[in-house]
Amino acid sequence: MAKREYSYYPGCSSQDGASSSNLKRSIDTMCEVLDVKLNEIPDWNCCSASIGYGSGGVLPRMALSARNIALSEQHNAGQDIVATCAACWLATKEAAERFKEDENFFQEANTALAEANLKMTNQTPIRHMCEVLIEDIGYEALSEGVKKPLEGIKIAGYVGCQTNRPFGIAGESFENPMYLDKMVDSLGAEAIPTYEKKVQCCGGALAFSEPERSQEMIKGIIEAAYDNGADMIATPCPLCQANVEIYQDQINERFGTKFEMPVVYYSQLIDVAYGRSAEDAALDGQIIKAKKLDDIAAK
Amino acid sequence: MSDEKKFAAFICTGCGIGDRLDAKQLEMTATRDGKMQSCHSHEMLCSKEGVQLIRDQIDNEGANHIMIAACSRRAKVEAFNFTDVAMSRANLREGVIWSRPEGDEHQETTQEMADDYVRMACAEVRFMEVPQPSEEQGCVENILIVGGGVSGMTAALEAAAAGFNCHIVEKEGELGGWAAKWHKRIPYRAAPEGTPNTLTAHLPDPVDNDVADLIGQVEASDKISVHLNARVTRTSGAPGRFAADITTESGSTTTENFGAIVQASGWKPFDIDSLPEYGHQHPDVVTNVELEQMAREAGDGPIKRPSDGKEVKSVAFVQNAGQTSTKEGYLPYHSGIGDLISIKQAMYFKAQNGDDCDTTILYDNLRTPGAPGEDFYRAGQQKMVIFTKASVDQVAADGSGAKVKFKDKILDEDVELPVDLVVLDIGMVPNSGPDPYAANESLEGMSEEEQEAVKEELESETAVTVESILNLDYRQGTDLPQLKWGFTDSHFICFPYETRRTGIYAAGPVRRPMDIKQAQDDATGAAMKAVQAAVHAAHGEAVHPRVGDLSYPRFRKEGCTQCKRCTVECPFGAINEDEERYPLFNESRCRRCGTCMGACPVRVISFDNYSIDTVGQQIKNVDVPDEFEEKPRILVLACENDAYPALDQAAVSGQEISPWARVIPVRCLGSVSLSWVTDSMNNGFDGVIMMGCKRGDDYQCHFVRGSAMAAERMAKVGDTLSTLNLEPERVVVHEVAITDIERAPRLIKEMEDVVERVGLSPFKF
Amino acid sequence: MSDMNTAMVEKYRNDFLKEVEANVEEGQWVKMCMQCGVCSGSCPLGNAWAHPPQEIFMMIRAGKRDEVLKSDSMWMCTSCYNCIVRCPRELPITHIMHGLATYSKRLGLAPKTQPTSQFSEIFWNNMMKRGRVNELKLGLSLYFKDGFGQGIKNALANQKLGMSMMKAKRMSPAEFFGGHGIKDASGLQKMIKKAEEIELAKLKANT
Amino acid sequence: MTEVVATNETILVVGGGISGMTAALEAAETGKKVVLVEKRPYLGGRVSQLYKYFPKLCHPTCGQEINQRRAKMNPNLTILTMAEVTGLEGEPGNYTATVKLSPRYVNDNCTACGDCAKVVEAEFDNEYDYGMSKRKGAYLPHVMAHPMQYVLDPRIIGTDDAQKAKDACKYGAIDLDMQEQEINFPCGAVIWATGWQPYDAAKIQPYGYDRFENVVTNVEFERMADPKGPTGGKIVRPSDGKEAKNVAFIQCAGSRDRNHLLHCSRICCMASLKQTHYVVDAYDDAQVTIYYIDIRAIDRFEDFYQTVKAMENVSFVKSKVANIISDKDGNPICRGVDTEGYHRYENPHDLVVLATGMEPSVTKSDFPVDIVINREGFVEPDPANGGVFAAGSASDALDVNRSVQHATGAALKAIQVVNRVACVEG
Repeated sequence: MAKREYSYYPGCSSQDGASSSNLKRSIDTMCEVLDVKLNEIPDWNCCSASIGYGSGGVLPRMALSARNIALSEQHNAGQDIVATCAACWLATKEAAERFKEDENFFQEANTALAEANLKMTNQTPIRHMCEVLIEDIGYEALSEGVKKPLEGIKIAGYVGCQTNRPFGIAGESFENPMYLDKMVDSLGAEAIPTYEKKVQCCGGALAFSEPERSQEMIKGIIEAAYDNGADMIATPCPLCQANVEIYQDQINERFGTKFEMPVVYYSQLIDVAYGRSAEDAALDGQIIKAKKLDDIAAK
Repeated sequence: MSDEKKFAAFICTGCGIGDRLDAKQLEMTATRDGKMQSCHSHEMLCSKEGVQLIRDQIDNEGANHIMIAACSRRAKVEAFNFTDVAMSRANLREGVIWSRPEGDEHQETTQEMADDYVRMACAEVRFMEVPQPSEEQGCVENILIVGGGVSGMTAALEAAAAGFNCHIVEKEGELGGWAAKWHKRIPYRAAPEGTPNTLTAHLPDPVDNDVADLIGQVEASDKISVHLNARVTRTSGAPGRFAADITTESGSTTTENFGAIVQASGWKPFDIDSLPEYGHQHPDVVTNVELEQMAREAGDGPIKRPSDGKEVKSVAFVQNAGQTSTKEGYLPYHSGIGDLISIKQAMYFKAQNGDDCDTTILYDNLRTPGAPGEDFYRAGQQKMVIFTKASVDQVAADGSGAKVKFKDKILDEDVELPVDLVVLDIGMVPNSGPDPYAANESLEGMSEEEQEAVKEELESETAVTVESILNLDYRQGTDLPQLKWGFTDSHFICFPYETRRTGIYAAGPVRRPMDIKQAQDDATGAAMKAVQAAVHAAHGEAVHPRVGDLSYPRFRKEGCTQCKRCTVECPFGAINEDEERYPLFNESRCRRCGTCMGACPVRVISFDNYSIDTVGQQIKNVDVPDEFEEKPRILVLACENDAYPALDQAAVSGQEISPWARVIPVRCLGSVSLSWVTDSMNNGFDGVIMMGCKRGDDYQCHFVRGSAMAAERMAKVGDTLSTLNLEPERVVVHEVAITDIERAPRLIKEMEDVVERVGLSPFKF
Repeated sequence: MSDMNTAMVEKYRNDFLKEVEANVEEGQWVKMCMQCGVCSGSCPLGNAWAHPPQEIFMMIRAGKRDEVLKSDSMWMCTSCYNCIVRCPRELPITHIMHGLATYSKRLGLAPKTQPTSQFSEIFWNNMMKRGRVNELKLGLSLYFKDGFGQGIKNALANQKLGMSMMKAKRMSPAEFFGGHGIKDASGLQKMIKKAEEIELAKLKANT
Repeated sequence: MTEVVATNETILVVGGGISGMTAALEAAETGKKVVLVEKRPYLGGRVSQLYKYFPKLCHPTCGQEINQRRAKMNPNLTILTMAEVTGLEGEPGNYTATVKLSPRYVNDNCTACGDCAKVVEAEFDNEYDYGMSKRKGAYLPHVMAHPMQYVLDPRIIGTDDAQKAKDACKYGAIDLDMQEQEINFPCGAVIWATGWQPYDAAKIQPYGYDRFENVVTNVEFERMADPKGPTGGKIVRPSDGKEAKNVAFIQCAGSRDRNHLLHCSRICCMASLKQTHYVVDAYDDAQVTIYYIDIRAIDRFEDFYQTVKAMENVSFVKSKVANIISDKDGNPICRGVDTEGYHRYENPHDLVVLATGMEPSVTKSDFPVDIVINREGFVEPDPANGGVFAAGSASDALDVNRSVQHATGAALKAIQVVNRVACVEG
């Protein structure tokens, strides 16, 4: 199989010492085992996520994405941009779409880009890593490479918002996407296709500014996972992962619950199923240990 | 064909009939009791060979009256389609073997049932004649169209395109009606294929008024004659031979003959002045009808405020003004198109007064249906027409301009909105003539004195306010009967052109409120029906629902007592009175329901293929066992349109029907003669069930009043029974729907229980 | 831009609607709302909204300029995009909410102490410095947004969380001193400045 | 082989639902030769699956009985069932139609005695009940079907069941060698009455029709109310058979929605008001909630709306339901905002009925002839359509009354064309 190459946009939270550095580590491992080469966009910048609007107008925000697109065109020409963070993917894709819809806007963005000596043509597809897995590799191929089926693990697939809306994965429903469940199945674990909170919002950036309200939503997400007998939650989104995992202590305090639900990335599942170590899978980055995954990795 | 009746019977032994029944005995019954001159059995009578067997008897042996004992008369109609003979059918399959359980213990009663049905069918056919068309028929390929608006003109053009001549009678001095006065019309088409759903996609705009074009086409047609400033002052005759007097303003009258009539008399705007809360007395509060005129007069320039001529910069549209309310003085219905009109008119302001003219539509439920409707809503929004869900309390003067007081239902607050102009969305009132039955309907449940008073009041009011449109010289009134609120609409959902005056079809907003597109569709349909009525009349055939029936009421004058019940009760106003005050039947107005026959106390009215005897003799030919056999007999007179099919379907779906029942289909319960009930009682029947269609406001009777008439007549049957010393519960009338597949057999079972309780009839001999 | 604040708005006139069309991201869509309420019902934080999106659209049409722009409702948007995908009229509601927030902030009408509004500003400033977000500083700025005392309290409340994040190497004290950033931060800043100029010029032209 | 006798004065009617039947009968009763082509094995179309009509609450079968009687008696009318028009060429007054006939495996000898169904074992989803019940592999589509003939499901052909059915028939009515055939015949004008189909409710993902058993469509609910239907006329929940007393209707389920159908389907408001009667008539303690954007009771129907509105146990909520979730007992919970004054709700119901809209049953690519349609796929009245005239809901989302009205007019349009042919040919 020829090595697949992509122009990689990891995003701020994936950097060393940042909240989803474990995502990046597990993605790196995953790409190794799947024979995918990621070429990081040199000098990529923040996309301003979906919170920059308070100070940034629409053009400044879109210009941020324009810069990344331009850099990718310049350095990784011909390669699809692939993001692992839902917000990064969404912001970049949304910008690209708007530039396409509105020629004027596109010109304005290029005018701003010129200040940084850049220029974009905006022809690059903006993709999510999950799209690469589903569309370029496929569930079957994914399943074929499994060395250690994740038997005996029941996993609630938590897709969240921005990986799912407004663009989502082609062919999937906004309300009940199945791809995460299919991935889980491909890896030999047990999916919970009826997990009713799979697209429930975790509060996103408002986890910081509206902690009480957000944590109430997060509580529902975890509760439903328990109700469905899940051993752990898996997600494609770094903000979802962080929000659902790291506030469990505070939620337990606030609501008197006794949550201790591991929340992992799909990439970590793949790493372990493909026979890689807990460290390669960045399971050491868990605040709540995913014991069943650790056990399989240790086997 | 010789006048001599030659009878042949045919018995099918297929579908298990031969297995379940003694066919030999049935043959004997047909020849011995049924007096058939020949009888043939066949194992599959509906097969080619079976049909040929019948055909041969007709063609070679001269059989002209045939009795077929096989399946229900509703089955294998195409196979047993012998239009040149009189035919009866005994229902041995659905009526007997499929509605009775198998088993030796049932064998005797099942065979008795079958024998009875054979006897009954034989008796029926013995008293039938082969229907011959009336000599009344005429063929006038000429359609009278009353009203020269869009509906009338469309009907004329469409009928003319099919080769018919038309006369349009218009009371005004020009064609076009209201629609000719409109500035523009609502688009009748949705966005074309391929239109994207984007914010700026081009969606249909109001369409230029094309009524002038329609008028041009009418004037150019050599098949259409137009009578302006004219009215129809008298209409007589019947489909195929209507004669109408067309009188112009100057007083000259011409008389023309017509095959059929389309009434497209249109509508008038609701008089909103009667409701002061809408402030119409103020110059800057106008109706949507008035606004059309204003917009038109403005050309493409800005629309001005009437009070001071200032260019209008803000408009509020008050939807449903005086409509959709049961409050006194309001219209209880909706114009259906008022919201589309307001969107269109708001667009006038955007186009003529500029984008800075603010237009607010205060609606309750926005009614923009279908694909064109919803696209037009979007088109209005694209142009920044503002839609506010509101209930409007009051429109008041506000210096120059006006103020609308309303509650914003979304924001849940009371608002006073000052605007330059208020446009009232007012309702449409049909231009109908006086309703022939207005008096009757309001009389129900009143004493005779009260009735007289109301009648007088109504008559005086009618004489003053409502002018006749058609001036029919019918015994039952001058105009088309109305459904409700003055609309001459059909009551039937499946049959929108079903009319109570044969050969006269209403079209356009006189039927129900509608826009130009729907009116044009409707007028085309009405023209279709008019053309068809003329064709049917030419052949002497009945129209819907007994299409093609050649029989018509025959009347034995010498027995008539001039009681007038037939002329009063005919649901279709088909019967006039002649100079000697005898009933005068107009065959092509008749729908062949037989209500006149049921009404006639002296039994002088009959049809060739349906008469007092064709049913009465069936009743008399049922073999009623003596009381010691303890086998009751229950007569079921079932409407052939609903109750009879319900019983058939009950059999098909495996329901049991009482072995004591003998079912006779009737054209309509209205045709049931009281004599059949008394005959059956005298013959020893233990109970009689009449199954007709639903009556009342939501009547389902295909002949409108037939079922109701029967119920009224039978309400008095208790007295008759009492004189015979019989319990009144032995005779019941039920409303049975075609879906009452379980209920219909149950009703018969209930009568069985009644008989069980009150005992067998003492009249068994 | 205080001149914009004094714009006279008549009730149920289109002035404010037109202002929104001109100045708010995707504002041209507001007129297309048919008040079905599916956006309001779909919002995960719906119960925190004094005025849900569909009501805000109606308020804009009714000319309720102050009530809309001073509202903290649109700051409750979690950017979950439920409303966008469900809206039967294709209104990009999330963006309109963001746009209204941006606009109200620009006019200085946004509620001063609204936490998301504050967070958003902190985030933007944090990001603008070096072109990438410094999570540690972002967190700290957030804790200390209401002053030093409250900051210490907040930090203590989240101490346990911070410790476990550091333990998992998902938070690094090193970030406090410099941390991640892009090479061409100044290019990025110039670019953003230009973009802001373009946008503000349009805003001015509209008033 | 089926043979059709036709000339270029013949009118071809495509679709045997209420519109097609009406157009065919009106033309035939005016003396024109008509060929009526219907895809299903019986006439009546969608209307035959309705329990009651609004606003009279009368039964569609009643009018169907009359129409079928008209059809049976009319010698001008040729009916082809299980037939589809696959080609149409020519010009007004001179078309050639190609019709594909699917094998019924049952010939006209069939007496509808039902012996074949008794012996066949295979069962399939009953399409007449939208799959809510089962039928045999040899079946009578429904008790009022016309033609009143059984059908063999093609899936049993070649199995023992087929032979058993054949052996059971005493009348030689089963012909297992029947093949699909294609026939051509001339016609002068065409009435396109292909009607509508319910929008696929599974596509409306927030309502979970594909996930929750107690979320049904209005057409399914119609079958449930029918005593001949899958529940014997009882309004019960599909999940557990429990009486469904607290019923919600969700309007515009798929209509007026850019994710689904852009158009308003016109009939759904009235249909739900009608179905509210079913619930209220069934249970004294019924509770009905109608979630709506605009109640579109058009013109004379207003009083039907007012009657339902006045019912104490019926509430109207101006709201498009945001989504449905299900609780542990299978109760669907409607979530959303009542926009009149802003009230959030989370209402549990026994059963939710989706008032799914109408979409044209023939898509652009399936028209055998180039025809002008709008972006919603409905046929527009356009001179470019030549001698092809739409009738009924092929032209817009129409109720029965307006469909019939429209079809009656379409009959005249077709007659005009063939009359012109007759004039020319003398």
